[in-house]
Amino acid sequence: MVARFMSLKEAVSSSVRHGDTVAMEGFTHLIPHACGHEIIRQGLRDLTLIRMTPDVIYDQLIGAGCARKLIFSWGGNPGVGSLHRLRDAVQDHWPHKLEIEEHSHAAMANAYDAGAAGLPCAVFKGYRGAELPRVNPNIKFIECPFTGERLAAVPAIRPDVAVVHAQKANKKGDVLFEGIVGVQKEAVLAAKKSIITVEEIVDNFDDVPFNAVMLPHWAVGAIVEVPGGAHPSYAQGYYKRDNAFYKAWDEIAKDRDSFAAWIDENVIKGGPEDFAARRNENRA
Amino acid sequence: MVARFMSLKEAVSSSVRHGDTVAMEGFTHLIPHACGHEIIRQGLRDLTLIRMTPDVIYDQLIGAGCARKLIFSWGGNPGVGSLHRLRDAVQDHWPHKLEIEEHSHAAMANAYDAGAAGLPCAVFKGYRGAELPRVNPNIKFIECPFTGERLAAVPAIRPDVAVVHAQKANKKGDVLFEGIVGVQKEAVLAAKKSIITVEEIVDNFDDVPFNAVMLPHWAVGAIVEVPGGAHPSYAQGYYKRDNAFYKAWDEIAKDRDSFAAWIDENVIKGGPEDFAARRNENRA
Amino acid sequence: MTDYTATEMMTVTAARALKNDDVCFVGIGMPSAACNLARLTHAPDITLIYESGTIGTKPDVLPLSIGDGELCETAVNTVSVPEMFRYWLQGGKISVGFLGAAQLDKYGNINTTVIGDYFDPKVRLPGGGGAPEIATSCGEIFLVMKQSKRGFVEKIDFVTSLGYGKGGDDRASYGVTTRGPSRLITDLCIMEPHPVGKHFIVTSIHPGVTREQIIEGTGWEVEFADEIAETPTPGTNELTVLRDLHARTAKAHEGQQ
Amino acid sequence: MTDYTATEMMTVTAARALKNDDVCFVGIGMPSAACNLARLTHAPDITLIYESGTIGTKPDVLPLSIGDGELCETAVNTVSVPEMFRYWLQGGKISVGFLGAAQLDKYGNINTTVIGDYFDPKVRLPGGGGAPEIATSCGEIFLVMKQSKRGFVEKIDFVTSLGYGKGGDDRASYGVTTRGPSRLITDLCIMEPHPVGKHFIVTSIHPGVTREQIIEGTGWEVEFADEIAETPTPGTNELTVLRDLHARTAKAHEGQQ
Repeated sequence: MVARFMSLKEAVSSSVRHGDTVAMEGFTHLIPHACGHEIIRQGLRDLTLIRMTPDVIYDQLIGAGCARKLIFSWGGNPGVGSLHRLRDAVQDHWPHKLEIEEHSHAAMANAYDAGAAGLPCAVFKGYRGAELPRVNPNIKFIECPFTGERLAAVPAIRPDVAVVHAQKANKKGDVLFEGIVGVQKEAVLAAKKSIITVEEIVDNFDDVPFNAVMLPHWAVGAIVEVPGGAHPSYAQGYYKRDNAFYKAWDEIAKDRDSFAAWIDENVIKGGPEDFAARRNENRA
Repeated sequence: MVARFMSLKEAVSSSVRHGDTVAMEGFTHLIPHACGHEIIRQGLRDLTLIRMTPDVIYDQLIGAGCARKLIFSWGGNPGVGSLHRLRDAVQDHWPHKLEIEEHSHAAMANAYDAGAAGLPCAVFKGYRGAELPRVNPNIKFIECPFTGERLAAVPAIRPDVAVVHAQKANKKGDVLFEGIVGVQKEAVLAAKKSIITVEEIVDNFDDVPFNAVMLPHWAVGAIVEVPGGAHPSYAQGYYKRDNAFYKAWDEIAKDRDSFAAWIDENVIKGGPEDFAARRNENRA
Repeated sequence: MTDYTATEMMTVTAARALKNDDVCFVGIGMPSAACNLARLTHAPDITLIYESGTIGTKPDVLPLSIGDGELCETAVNTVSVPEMFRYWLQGGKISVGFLGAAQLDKYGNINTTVIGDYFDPKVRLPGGGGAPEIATSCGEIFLVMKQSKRGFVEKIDFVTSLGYGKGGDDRASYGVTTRGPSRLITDLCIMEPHPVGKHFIVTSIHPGVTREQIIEGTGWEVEFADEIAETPTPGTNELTVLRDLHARTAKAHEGQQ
Repeated sequence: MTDYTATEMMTVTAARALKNDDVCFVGIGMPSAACNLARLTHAPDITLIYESGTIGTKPDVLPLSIGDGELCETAVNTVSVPEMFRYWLQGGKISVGFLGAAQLDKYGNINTTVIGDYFDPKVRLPGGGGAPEIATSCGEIFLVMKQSKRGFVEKIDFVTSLGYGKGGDDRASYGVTTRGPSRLITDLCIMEPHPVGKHFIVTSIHPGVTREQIIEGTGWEVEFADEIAETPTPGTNELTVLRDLHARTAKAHEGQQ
């Protein structure tokens, strides 16, 4: 991989294929919503979607019929309630059946870490006394060869494509994350390809601290400048989380028709350039 | 553990016991030399010393007779040559026999990471085709339960005491590392007790970046202000590596008598306050 | 002061259980309110950690999500999510974890995954998130939950996170060495695990609450301790601080759009 | 230009093997000189990584240690040592690793651990450091070493780091999928692995060097390729840049104390 600057349309069409395994990350902060919309617009199908907290972004992709399978650890609208499209897919197979593979946060975080580290699996102290191992064959246990302690193991996450949003790229294509950095760096390092949307592209990173959370240009893929591209999530230093939208989503997504109308109006008829206005409405 | 400010003498006498396992870390940068001298002055014996790169600091401790065992991955004077005291101890048992447990850097880095993460062992892609597993029983192999891939395992490092040097503490006892941060944070998190020497104690960390490399006050032990305490190593932003001293050490340590004379003059008759002058001589 | 709601009583009681030197893993909702109330009253130095990676955060309003920007802006330090789960939670650095549940049994095992069968659920809940490892890695666990027969059940449909398992020493049989759910704070009472059997027994009843109400709100056979305290009522200052916090929060979250 | 030393010839030849888009794991000494020479001549965008955690560093003088301050000051980013070995090296992000040795065999297996028996060594060397995993995790390995019968031996005393093992497909039998030592650059010649047997064969001889000198400096039976090139001599610019670099370095390191 090496950084290439392009449009969001080109980034998605050149990086994502039907049936791909796609990890769109961002832990509450920096969720790549604009790219999620582009994936819906391009009509991608049969995706295996990976994400610790599916959240509104995957509620939209699942409701729009892009997903065949979901790998996740917490599927709610944070602080608001359920993800109605996810629930409808799981409980009533609408718009079609959705396969799920469920983990804990610790398992997913370790699996991204293992993916970035080139390991086939992550080993951690997890799932002790918990029931998920009964229903998820991708949770196994091994023994520490020194102490005999029983440790959980899950497969490393190695997505075909990682999609993340960051504050800045410089003109070389180095990427900077600040604030709540989640598992974004790990997701990109673990993936075969990556799409990184950023708030802005700057000349250089001369004023960035030594130990900043960064990805060098030769470790990333497509870079797209999409101001506001994380809305209704936020970008520290640029705009605040649109908590009102998260609350409003509850009503929009509750009903299949109102959801479909919202997608048509805001996604199908929209484009990445719409996000800049949303940024301005939520200025930090 | 919770931060307590004290003198170096008190920090060592209250934290380190004969026979303890002690990890003094700092990867070329921020090596806690002042505390090493204090351990020699207090005549501690039978220590198991852990360090990726034993370096001049452990050459001094080994030559002074403090160590029973050394766990390490590269034992040289970087860019200069051998560690003569280490070599004399291994080859000719002077001042007494030194047991060694030898790893690779990757193994040690993973073992610190595992110690910080509360795991009994580290699992990594290591030692493939290498001979150390034949001579070190603390290197074993396990199989990935998903792919069958053979992976190396080493015990996590969980020292009794971690000793590190950092740029700053604030008055609450939060500690800041900047620049080449090595495995210092991991060593402290993995240890039961810790001693942290710092260049200076400041009022607060208001201007520190969100994602700085830090330890909060409730995760550290003794904090001691020792300006210059990393000399002849360096502290980014304070003083440069004294490369000339590293070269001079080769001559000093080559001979048992000249080594003993140096220790007597500079360590036994010295104190932590001597390091401030060394800082001034090597200003950045 | 008698002018308080059952939720306020529960929140204040939970806050009082926290100490000034605790390092607390905070979830969204009631735990967040309780932890921040403790910080703004008797425990100013308490360390609050949210799983988004924010360590030692001091938000002025309650976050809607576990990753609101203010958590990072007011934190001592923000680390990656793998580091949070590996070095801080699994590494044993957290003294108290707060958990709630959709279903809870008398041994403090909790379900936040599904109602009904896992593969054919009646209700699909959000899932475990951080809870399975919070439940086993924190020094102790405080459970906070409003009582109802639907929530306090004899047998939970799915064990998302371990409490005392089947009771007695069962928790340790999973290799878990932490203490487990040391108290359950509800809108009606405080329950604590039986020293041997580890099933919850009522040890303190909130003022004005009857034993019948507690029995009515519990799906298992309630056991009362020999000596039962009356839970102290919320203080004026605690209620003022809590209500101010909620008012600031409501204003901040509705102020947008 | 004929006015150059054998070490300069070796350094320049090693530098030329590097490409502008390489991501290179750099060791101290000759590798550091070669990598920085490449960066200052034909490969300005090369990414140099030192195991101290500095990524994309551009030092003005050669560091004495792998963690000199200037490496961090001029780097794109500096990460922790566990991250360096886990995400970057083991994660397969490095295209070229440079290694030297105390002893080397014809399959590129190297010894930097002991001369003599491990438990009763004649000479205790520094040990493996990063080498055992550099040797297996980098896309390919360049070996750089001055020739001598003592260093180029039929059988090394200790296999610190894997080359081609026993030759042929043996490297892959350890589960290693990277290419291995793709060239060996000495002060006399360039050797490359035989396509099938994987033992080193001489493919290019430095100007003025005889086959006898190579045989004399090699402890195994030397095999020469059917067609042997003459290694191009260092260019004027390369020598000027290299000598300036060494002069700046000497001045910087002696300037202290």
